[in-house]
Amino acid sequence: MGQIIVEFLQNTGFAAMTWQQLVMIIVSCILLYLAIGRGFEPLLLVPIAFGMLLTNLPLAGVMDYPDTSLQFQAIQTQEAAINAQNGLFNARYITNIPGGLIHYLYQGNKLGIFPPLIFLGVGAMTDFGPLIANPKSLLLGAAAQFGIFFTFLGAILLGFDAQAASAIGIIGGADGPTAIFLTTQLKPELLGPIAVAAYSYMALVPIIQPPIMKALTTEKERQIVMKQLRVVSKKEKIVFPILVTILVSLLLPSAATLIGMLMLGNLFKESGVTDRLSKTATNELINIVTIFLGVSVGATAKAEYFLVSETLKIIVLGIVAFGVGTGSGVVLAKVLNKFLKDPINPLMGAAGVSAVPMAARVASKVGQEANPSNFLLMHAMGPNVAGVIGSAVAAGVLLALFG
Amino acid sequence: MGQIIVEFLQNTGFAAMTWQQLVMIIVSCILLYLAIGRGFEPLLLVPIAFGMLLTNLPLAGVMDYPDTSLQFQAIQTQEAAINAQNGLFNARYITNIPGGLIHYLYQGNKLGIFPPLIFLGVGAMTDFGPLIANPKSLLLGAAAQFGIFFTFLGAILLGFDAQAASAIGIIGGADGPTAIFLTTQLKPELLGPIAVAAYSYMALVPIIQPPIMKALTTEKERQIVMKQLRVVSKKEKIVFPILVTILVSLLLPSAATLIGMLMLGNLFKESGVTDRLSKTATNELINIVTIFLGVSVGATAKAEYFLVSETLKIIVLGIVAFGVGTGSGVVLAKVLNKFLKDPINPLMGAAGVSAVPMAARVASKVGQEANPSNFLLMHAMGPNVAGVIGSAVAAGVLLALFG
Amino acid sequence: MGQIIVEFLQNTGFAAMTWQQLVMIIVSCILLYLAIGRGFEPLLLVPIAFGMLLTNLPLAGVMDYPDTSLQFQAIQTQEAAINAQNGLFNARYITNIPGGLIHYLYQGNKLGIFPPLIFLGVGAMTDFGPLIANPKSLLLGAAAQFGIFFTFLGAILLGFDAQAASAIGIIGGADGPTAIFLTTQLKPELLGPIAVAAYSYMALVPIIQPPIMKALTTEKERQIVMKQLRVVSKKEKIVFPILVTILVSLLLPSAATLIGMLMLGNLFKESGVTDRLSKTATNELINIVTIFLGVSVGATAKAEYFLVSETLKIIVLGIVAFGVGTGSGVVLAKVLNKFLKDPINPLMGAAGVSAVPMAARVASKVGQEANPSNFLLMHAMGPNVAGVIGSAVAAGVLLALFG
Amino acid sequence: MDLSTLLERMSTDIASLSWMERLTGGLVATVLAMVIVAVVLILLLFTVNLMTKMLAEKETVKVNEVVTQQVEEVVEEADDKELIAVISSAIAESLGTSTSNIIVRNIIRTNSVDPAWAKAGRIEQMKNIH
Amino acid sequence: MDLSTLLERMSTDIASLSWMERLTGGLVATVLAMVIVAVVLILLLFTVNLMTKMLAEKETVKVNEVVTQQVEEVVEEADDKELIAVISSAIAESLGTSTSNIIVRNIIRTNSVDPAWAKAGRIEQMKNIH
Amino acid sequence: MDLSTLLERMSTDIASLSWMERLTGGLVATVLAMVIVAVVLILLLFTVNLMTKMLAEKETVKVNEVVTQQVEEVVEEADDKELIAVISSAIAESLGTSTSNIIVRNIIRTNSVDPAWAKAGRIEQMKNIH
Ligand code: NA
Ligand code: NA
Ligand code: NA
Repeated sequence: MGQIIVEFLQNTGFAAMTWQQLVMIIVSCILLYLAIGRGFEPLLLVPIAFGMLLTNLPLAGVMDYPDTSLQFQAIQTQEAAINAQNGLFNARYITNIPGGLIHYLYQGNKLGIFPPLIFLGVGAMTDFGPLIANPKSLLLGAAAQFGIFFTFLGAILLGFDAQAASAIGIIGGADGPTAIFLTTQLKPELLGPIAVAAYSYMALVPIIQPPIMKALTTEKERQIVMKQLRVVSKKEKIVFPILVTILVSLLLPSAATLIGMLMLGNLFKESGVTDRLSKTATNELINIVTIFLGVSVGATAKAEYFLVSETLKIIVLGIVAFGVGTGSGVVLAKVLNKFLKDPINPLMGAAGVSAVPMAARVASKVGQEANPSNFLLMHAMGPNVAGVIGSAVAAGVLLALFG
Repeated sequence: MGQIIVEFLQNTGFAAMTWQQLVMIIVSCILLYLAIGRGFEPLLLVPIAFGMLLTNLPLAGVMDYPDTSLQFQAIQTQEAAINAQNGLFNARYITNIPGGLIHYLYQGNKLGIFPPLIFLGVGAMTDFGPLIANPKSLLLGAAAQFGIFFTFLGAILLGFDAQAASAIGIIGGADGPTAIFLTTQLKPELLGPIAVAAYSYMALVPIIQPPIMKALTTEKERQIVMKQLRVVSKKEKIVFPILVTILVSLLLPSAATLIGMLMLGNLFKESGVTDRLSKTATNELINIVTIFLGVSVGATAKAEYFLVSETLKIIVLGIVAFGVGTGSGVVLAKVLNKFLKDPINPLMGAAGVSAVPMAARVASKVGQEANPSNFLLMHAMGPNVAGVIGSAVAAGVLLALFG
Repeated sequence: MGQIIVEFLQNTGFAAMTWQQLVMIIVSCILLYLAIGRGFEPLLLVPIAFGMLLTNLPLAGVMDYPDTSLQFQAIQTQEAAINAQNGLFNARYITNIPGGLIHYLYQGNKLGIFPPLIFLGVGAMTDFGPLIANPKSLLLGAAAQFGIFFTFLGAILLGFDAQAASAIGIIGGADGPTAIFLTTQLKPELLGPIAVAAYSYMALVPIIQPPIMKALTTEKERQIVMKQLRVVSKKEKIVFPILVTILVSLLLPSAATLIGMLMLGNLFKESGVTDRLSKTATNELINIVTIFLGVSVGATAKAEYFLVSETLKIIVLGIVAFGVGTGSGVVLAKVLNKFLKDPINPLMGAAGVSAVPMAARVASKVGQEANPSNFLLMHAMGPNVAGVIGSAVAAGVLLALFG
Repeated sequence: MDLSTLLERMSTDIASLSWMERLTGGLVATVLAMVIVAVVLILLLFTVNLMTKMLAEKETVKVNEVVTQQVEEVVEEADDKELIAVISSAIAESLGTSTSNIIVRNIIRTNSVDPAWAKAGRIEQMKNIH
Repeated sequence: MDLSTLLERMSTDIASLSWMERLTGGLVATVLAMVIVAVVLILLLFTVNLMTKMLAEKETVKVNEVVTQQVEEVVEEADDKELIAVISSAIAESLGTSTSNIIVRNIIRTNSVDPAWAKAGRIEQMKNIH
Repeated sequence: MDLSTLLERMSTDIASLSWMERLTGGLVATVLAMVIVAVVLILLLFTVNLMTKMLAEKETVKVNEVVTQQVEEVVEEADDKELIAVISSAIAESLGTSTSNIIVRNIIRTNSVDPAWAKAGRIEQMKNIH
């Protein structure tokens, strides 16, 4: 009996725990505190942190592979023999012992299914009106992606290969689903740190961006008032998603999935005749996918893969990407102002990193500090949604180059 | 550098596009216009058309197969060796490069999962009361399926094999999910044109049916007034779906899945004690499945498979099926009137093709044109829902004969 | 022609039906009557009974395996040859003929995915406040699991192997998802009778428990009044699920999945910042999973597996498990009263079997019969939710011992 | 070639059939299939008629009772109280009196099954699922 | 080594590259990628401008008509009747009169698209899906 | 045969065990399992007690603040305006005056968390997800 008890104790998580797992459990509790106690992106950080917690509980096996077999059927007909010579066998794939729950949930990320479904929901929540009213916003949305490629270069020089560098750079796109999509396609083993960094920095937009914005602009520039946006017709809003899908996918086929789903969601919303689908895309579907995606993304942050020096580099490079993106947006806005009749408030450039709609709100708030009567939110939404398109395009470019 | 740019340009969709793809993109835009601008079945045509658009964007690869491997484990124990001699190997199926998003969504169609789930939702929305009150409606629901088999014969004579002819004939059932279910089981390569034809003709019911109805009936026949339907008790409505499931599945086992799910949904609704499940079946579940089914059905309409002479034949045969079904329903009603005490308005026969509840509304409207004080909608709903059962039964017969 | 008709008749379900299938169809109709006519756990019994009906319709094939093949790619490069020598082949797994609908739905049970998702929803509906206010409830929640292990012993002595005995014992946990989860992991072939027994006895709680409770307590004991529970702070409710997850998973890693999902759902609810996720977990997600789980659990009850002598033993052992669990909870409460300053009403012990919240209501009602002014519902909820944790822990122990 | 073989070959190897064979096979299949559909639906017609008669004889109020009870359980009083509070205060405001002077005693809600369902909330859910 | 090969090797075999080669390759990739992003978004800018102009020229009321019609179909009268019933009875109670003496003729609901959607119920669903 | 082997054989090869061995193994397993369940839940009991004490000492209003703030953000004014509009016009109708003469100033909604959530709509969603 004593022996059995000893055996049992040896099989508890306490006996099997490494200090790295302990550290990760503490990190996940800190993330839970930030999400719940401080309100940082709770809808994503709670599932992510909980997934991180579960995956680092020793022996719990929530990410375990299943034990599987192949059962070949005996070859008994001439037809079967001919097929066999051509490599075609009648066979059945059998699960002997099921894998961990999160192993299965994770397939939605691994196979690239969840991020586009999130985009479907995001598209159905997004109003591209401010962008259509002021298409110049697209330039700011392009400029803000510079952080991605700057960081790519840095990561290459720090010794990452091109796929890893791409995945690290995309943190600067400030777009969770895009970061996860690209990373699972190019460098799945880095998904944990990249997803955690991406969502953390998105949550920290109100802290990271304002100092950069103020450093690169004068008080006077921040006070620039912009004229009111024109009203965009229903027809324009319906044609826009179709047009963007066709144009961007033809120019950059690797961006078709993300852009296509974003625009399909938007079409559900704007068409006015598919409200049922739009409602489902923005509620149940995105919520279910968010839970599964969040938990399984967090579960990729296993101690043995997460607590390595690369993670630290990724975290540092990530914030560089974020900062450079913010700055390059602001700078381009200032450059554009030398050529434009109606000047752009350069703060709008910072909204181009995406992180919808947080970055737009931050930009508008900083603007109002300089000039309390200046309402810039709608103007900021243009570059903001352009930034979503921009980082999906950037992901497409990286996929095309290194996929 | 110049070389890289040339390479990149060669990899754009513009360079790779065929004229067939261009045609399909234009067709998908026309379908989007019909769905959004004209309101034809938008809940299905918008996803279908968008799927068609995405699948025909060159190099986008939204339907690409994944790149997969098998990893066999080394045989190291005697047990493993014995298993191996019996064809049983420990092995793991690995995805090296994920497939396209819609490849995965499409599995729900290919494996026959989505159409029965749609039927679950349809069942939970359907009131079989008018059918129970007047079971003779079932005869009209049977007659209207004649279009399916007539067209089957035509397709055989035009050179299609029996499976293809079955899938083409089922268009005359005027029931999208049934058409998709049968086609994926018998002739998956024709799914694109058949689904598009089925849903298009369902949308065109108000245009296709009235001339046929009027040609086959006299003004006086259309004026026939029918006596009010009796009230159906709760108990009958609860017993009905169970009874139909058992009887039809025993007579025709291949129809069990479709009929079973339709009736389970109806039982959720009528039982009065599973409102949660009924609500989910008619809302979130059917909406999610509709999005996935629609997009992936559309995505099967790849230019190289769609722009062939068979498609034209299918489209022509499809409308023949539809028209003959309408006509045979009307004719049977007229024949029945020679034997019945209380005559049936022969327009009710046209409602038997299903296309719930559009065909019933059209029949009732044509009746009211002849006699403005004649309210036939409830009477038309009987044959209409009988037509749903009828075409599921017809699909079962075709599956049994040629599956 | 005559021959074809004979062939067709031979292929109807009537011709192929065995008397066992007929019995099962009748059993499923009785279960439908109990669910709909008598209101016993309809949300689960309706899908289960309908699945049982469908699976026993001869030749309907709703649970059929698909016909699948493996297509190996020809080895044409040196790299491929080296890989092949290491057992790694480029291959694609192909479905030639799709399986039955419920075969696919069943994978969610077989792979252990659905029960934890149900737990996610249950967690988001559960208020652990009464348990936190009175943690002694955990002792009652532990005692009530004795029925599980007592029955395990009985099943061993009746000739079942340890895995089967574990799955039979867990019926005494009065917790459907836990019973399904453990059974699919240890003894999938018994899923049908065990799930049916578990849910049936849960529905029969108001009939099974009161006589046992009254036999083991005196009128005076049943009249014991308990002092009001303190108010539990928001913070405690947020920390509780995290704490339980970590502690239980470390002590018993095999319980991590069930406990983790239960507590994640509860955290969604209590955190107050993830209402979207909580709402989805308690509505659409749990409803969809309930439909799929119910239908596919019912479909495992095929006549040939169900109508065997084991089933009768399981049904008898199941009710023993249930009764012993009820009794041991009551007895422990009485024992505890010898040591406690504030006595526990021993009826609270019976609520420890779980079957949330039915058992708690029954306990409180029996208490009120003895003393009409005694409101025990909140006190009973403590052991009741402790019983959920308790049976998940018991399942973890059985998994650890015999998994 | 008998009909059974003909039908078989229509799905496996139609190219080898003559036009006449196809016509025969197609006609046989069409007639056969239509007959089966008709037979199934006619049997269903008889069965529904039978069901109607049998249920009519035994018709009791049992089922209705269960259902009614179900519906009543779902109705949440809290909900009506909310409405009453809102309306009272609105009326009070408009009449210039304090809320506490007005008592709205009895609000009859028509057609309330569906919304009530949606509001039945956590307690009702726990009662049913699990 | 030409640039194309360099980019190729950056993703397959970066360890074999010198620091200088990495810098060159990284710079090329950065510039190339940024140019492509800029070109794509600038083309999009032109296209959106073009779209705006084309639609402005042809702008008709057709689309709006369809949409309006859609919305109107969704509005359920039953709903308003419920509200009217509730309010009437509340008012009646507070004024001490019977409900039948008060007729609330016309309730204007603002902002009603979303709730109306939710209430459109089974009939509307059947109309659209299937 | 030691107990560990016995337990092992109960799951792999129970047919080879004698009735006595099964009884022994079953009893051992039952006792062992019950003890583990008890130990786990007792440790949980201590831990919950500990948690309660620790949180009681440090109890601040921080968490509550966050939560309250959250709830307040969710409340949509538009919503109340709709209700106000409806009610005003109803009252106006019943009193025979025009809507513009009546101002409903302050509707206190009790228990509004859940419905407010449902109505918080697109803006709130975008704020949180993505
Ligand atoms: Na971005
Ligand atoms: Na039909
Ligand atoms: Na329990």
